Amino acid sequence: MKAVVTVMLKPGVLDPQGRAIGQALQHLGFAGVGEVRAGKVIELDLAETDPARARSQAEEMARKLLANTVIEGFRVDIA
Amino acid sequence: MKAVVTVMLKPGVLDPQGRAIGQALQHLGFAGVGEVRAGKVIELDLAETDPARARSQAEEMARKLLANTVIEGFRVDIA
Amino acid sequence: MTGRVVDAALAREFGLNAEEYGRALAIMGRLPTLAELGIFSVMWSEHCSYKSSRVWLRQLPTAAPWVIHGPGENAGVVDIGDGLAAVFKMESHNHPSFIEPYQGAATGVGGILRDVFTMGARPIANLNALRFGDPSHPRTRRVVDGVVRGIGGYGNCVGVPTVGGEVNFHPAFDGNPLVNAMTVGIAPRDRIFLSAAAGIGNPVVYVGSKTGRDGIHGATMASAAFGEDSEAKRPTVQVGDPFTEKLLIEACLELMATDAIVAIQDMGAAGLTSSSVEMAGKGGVGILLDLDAVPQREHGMTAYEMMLSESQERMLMVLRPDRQDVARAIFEKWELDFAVIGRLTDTGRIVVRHQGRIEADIPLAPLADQAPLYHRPTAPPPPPPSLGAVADPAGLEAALLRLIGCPDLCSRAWIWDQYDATVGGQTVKRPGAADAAVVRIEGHRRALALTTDCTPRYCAADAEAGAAQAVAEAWRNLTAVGARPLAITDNLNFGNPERPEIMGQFASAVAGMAAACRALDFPVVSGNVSLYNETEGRSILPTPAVGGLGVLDDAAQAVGIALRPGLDLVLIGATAGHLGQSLWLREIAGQEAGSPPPVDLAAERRAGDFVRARILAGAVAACHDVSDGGLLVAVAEMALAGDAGCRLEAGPPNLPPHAFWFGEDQGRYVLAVADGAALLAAAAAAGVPAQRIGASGGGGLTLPGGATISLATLRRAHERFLPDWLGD
Amino acid sequence: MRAAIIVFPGINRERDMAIALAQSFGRAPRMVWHRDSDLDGLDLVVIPGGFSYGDYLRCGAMAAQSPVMQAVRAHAARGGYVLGVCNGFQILTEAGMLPGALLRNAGLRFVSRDCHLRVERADTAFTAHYQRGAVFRAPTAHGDGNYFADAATLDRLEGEGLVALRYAPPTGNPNGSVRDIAGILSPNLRVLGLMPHPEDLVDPLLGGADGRPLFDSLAATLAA
Ligand SMILES: Nc1ncnc2c1ncn2[C@@H]1O[C@H](COP(=O)(O)OP(=O)(O)O)[C@@H](O)[C@H]1O
Ligand SMILES: [Mg+2]
Repeated sequence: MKAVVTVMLKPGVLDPQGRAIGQALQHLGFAGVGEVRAGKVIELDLAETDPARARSQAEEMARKLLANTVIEGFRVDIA
Repeated sequence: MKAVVTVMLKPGVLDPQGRAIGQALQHLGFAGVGEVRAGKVIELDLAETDPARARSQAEEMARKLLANTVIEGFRVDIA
Repeated sequence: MTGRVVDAALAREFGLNAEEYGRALAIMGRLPTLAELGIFSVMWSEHCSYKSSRVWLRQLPTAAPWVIHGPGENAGVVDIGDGLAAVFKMESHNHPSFIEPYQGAATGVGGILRDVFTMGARPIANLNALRFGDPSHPRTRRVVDGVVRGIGGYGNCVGVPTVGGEVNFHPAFDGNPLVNAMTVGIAPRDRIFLSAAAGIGNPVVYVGSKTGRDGIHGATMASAAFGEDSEAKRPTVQVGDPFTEKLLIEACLELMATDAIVAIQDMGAAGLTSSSVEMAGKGGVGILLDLDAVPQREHGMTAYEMMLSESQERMLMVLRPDRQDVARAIFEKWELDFAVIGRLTDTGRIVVRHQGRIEADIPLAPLADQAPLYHRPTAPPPPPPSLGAVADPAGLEAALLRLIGCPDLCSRAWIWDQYDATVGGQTVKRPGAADAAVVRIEGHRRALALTTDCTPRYCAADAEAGAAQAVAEAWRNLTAVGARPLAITDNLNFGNPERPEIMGQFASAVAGMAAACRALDFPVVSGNVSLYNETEGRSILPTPAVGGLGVLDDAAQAVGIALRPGLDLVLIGATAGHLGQSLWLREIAGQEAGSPPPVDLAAERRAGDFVRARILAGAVAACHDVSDGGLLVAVAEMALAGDAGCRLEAGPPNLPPHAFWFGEDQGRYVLAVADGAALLAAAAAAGVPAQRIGASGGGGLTLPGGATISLATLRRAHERFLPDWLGD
Repeated sequence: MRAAIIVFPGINRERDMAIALAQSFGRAPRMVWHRDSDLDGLDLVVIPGGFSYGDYLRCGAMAAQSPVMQAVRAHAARGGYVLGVCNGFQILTEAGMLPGALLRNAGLRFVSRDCHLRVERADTAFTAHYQRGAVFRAPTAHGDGNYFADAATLDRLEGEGLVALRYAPPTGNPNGSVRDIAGILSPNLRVLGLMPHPEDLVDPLLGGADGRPLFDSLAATLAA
């Protein structure tokens, strides 16, 4: 199975990269861009074939390594 | 509308980060992890309310700024 | 690609002309396979064969008693005393840095590091010589930002301090920036590793990263001019992995402390092909490669692809068979790939096997001996546009403030603040502190002085004088910190060699360099040639960049440019007020005209030897050579570096003030000394021109006319440009 | 007194640290490869700067999961001293041995220049040879040094006096760290994490010796 772990900074943690991207988009002439948040995505090929078990594996990986839960939240998608 | 731009290295381009994450997961005792690819995700709040137009806006932003199309590909999801 | 028929048309696509293809056919006596054609094309590319430049490079002096290995090895090696050798080289990554500035620059740093540690040296310093397009060109910003991030990104991560370099801007680089990276390493002088393979039957071992389809035909790309289709060449971009490089450095140095290695060679341009061909060729042996054993990152790679891949962070070694396990254990400890992929043979041929088939079988001697060598036509460069007397439209104060803020003279702090200059804990003079970087050798008093220099606008006006000037300036910069100049590496960046006027520039530049190297006892021990630097028919300014290396027996003797109060300022060297090709002329009078300042090599040497002796005698508090921008700019830089003001006296009555203060006459230094009279007396005794120009003190720069510019005003003018232009 | 430096793959300031420690301690520290987890009998464990695992994913994240960190934790639990500099600080926060996290620099660029640090307390093993309130200079070299913690954590740190060093004028805060925090202590004052590199300023020849008192403090404390 493929698991996609998306890691974003928690609300309330300053995201200078997101802000810089927002400003750059504005300079490039894109109007109507509100908040921009930047995060990471990690795609994993898992040997596990059961979606529920794959999800819980990926969640554990995220908790242990892929995300720093002091500052980041994460979401797992199974495909 | 919210647009989510996912930026990944093109297939075949070396992904040192993904490789290192894969090795770290292995050292942590996670078995059955195949290829790991690391990418970026950028969430944009767009004023645009038409999904098709929002998508094409986000695609243009990705081509112009968010992705380095020399080595990266991207995908846009509209929510 | 796999299904392609090998014929003259395909050969042309690979960069071989009809004559070269014919020669390959004759050597093979049959139609080459795709892999064989690939091997011929990269080995005979300009990048690997130096086919246009080799006949000229022979003119460069390469020997001196302290030279251990000159050109011909991965890097040059000089004896620096204490049983140590310095290993250094400079290399270009111009084309890749234009296509993808971050990765292009980063992999450039990675490549030059490998050239140095492959010889057994621990890298202790990086420098970078950069030429960018006009700041107002829409693409320049992105290139500068990416290149600087890439150099920092790679160098900072591998933990080699980036201690120096240079930056110029000119519209001639709009479509073709120059990124020349230099690495310096230190090795025990009797433990230098070379690439000549030996020992029939010895295993050929691959270490480092896995092979992917990266940068196939990068070497041929570096040998072709850019046209409209440069976008289409993009998939050849390689991604650098500095973490793996760091592991590779440590693992190789650990292995080099044993007796396991017979020969070693980095896989640079044209990867497995050039490393295996060169190792076997230099050793006069044959080599058998079994590509099934090559660690691979992608599925279904063909022999052609594996032989031409430019995947980074890989090395090829020949090991003693009885030490294979020692070596394997070291690379496994560092979690790097280690694979025996072949052995040396007595056939004199390179034989490549893949999936039960012979994919290539080429005799090595003719591949090397019959490589093309061109005496390309040269056209003499046109005489530089003449320059009459130029009136001063601005006055000293306004001109100084404009000059020290212009792109070519403004503070480079925005750049070097992104480079880790202190890692290693041995950096004595960081960027901006002195004319050359000074890095002590761990556990010794001894230190190296390092610099890169070239003034492309001088070379464009007169390639011979300009190239001599580049060598002289490097020598002068080393001298100005108190170092004994030992040797140079070079990076000859030129346009399309098939154009006689470009080849004329090249030939003149080599002649100028050779003369200066000879006069200054400053041999060339390594280098790199980068041709075809042109976009849509527009050539870069000829840029023979020089990387100089010198030695100080005691790091504590090094002096910097920072002024302190209470000193006399003395100008060493003669001033004729030469304004041709000066920055004052370009920035203030709006002309790029005239001949560059002439270099009097005998006077250069006399002045330099005198200055060095005074520094080593402990009589000099600060020293700065006079170069771009002239005397007043040099003094302003000293004042800013030390945060100390000074009061300047009037120049000689026979020269217009702007010519005296902004002329770029060569062979000059400003010295700050406690006892100006003693210095003047010593100079007179040595037959070296010297004159007092003022004294330090106060909070501003007081011009001869009486006007004072506060240091704060000077600093604002000097430091504003790059941050304003590039953000933050 | 016995000190060791932990070497993770990609660490690159271990030699600088060894020189600084040897200068103050009069003997060279032991270099411990990250897979050897024997830290018995040590007084001080140092995690130096660099790019462990290439800074991939997050700085320090992978090193923090390394088996040797169990031994470092045990060493700290025994009351041993731990110093984490730059990447070492990042590793200590990732391992949960110090609170908070180090985010990308606010300016989004690598910062390599000298900064000034104010000593917030001089009654610790790390700072005893400085005066309280003194300002000293130290090089920085990091891309992710922007200290962050939630308000409750910050208030606790301040309330318990666990902020050891703050960025100070004239150079000020180089990375956007909350409340100018450059270094923090564990509640027992025996674990210090800081971003700048005092170990790179311990020799007047290299531009100053402002960082030396930190190592002299440690040497004096551990000798006592
Ligand atoms: N301009 C030059 N001056 C002196 N030596 C040169 C010059 N250009 C190349 N060389 C020498 O030729 C050899 C081959 O150079 P190069 O192909 O760039 O090395 P590598 O194979 O490591 O990339 C090296 O030993 C190099 O030092
Ligand atoms: Mg080489």
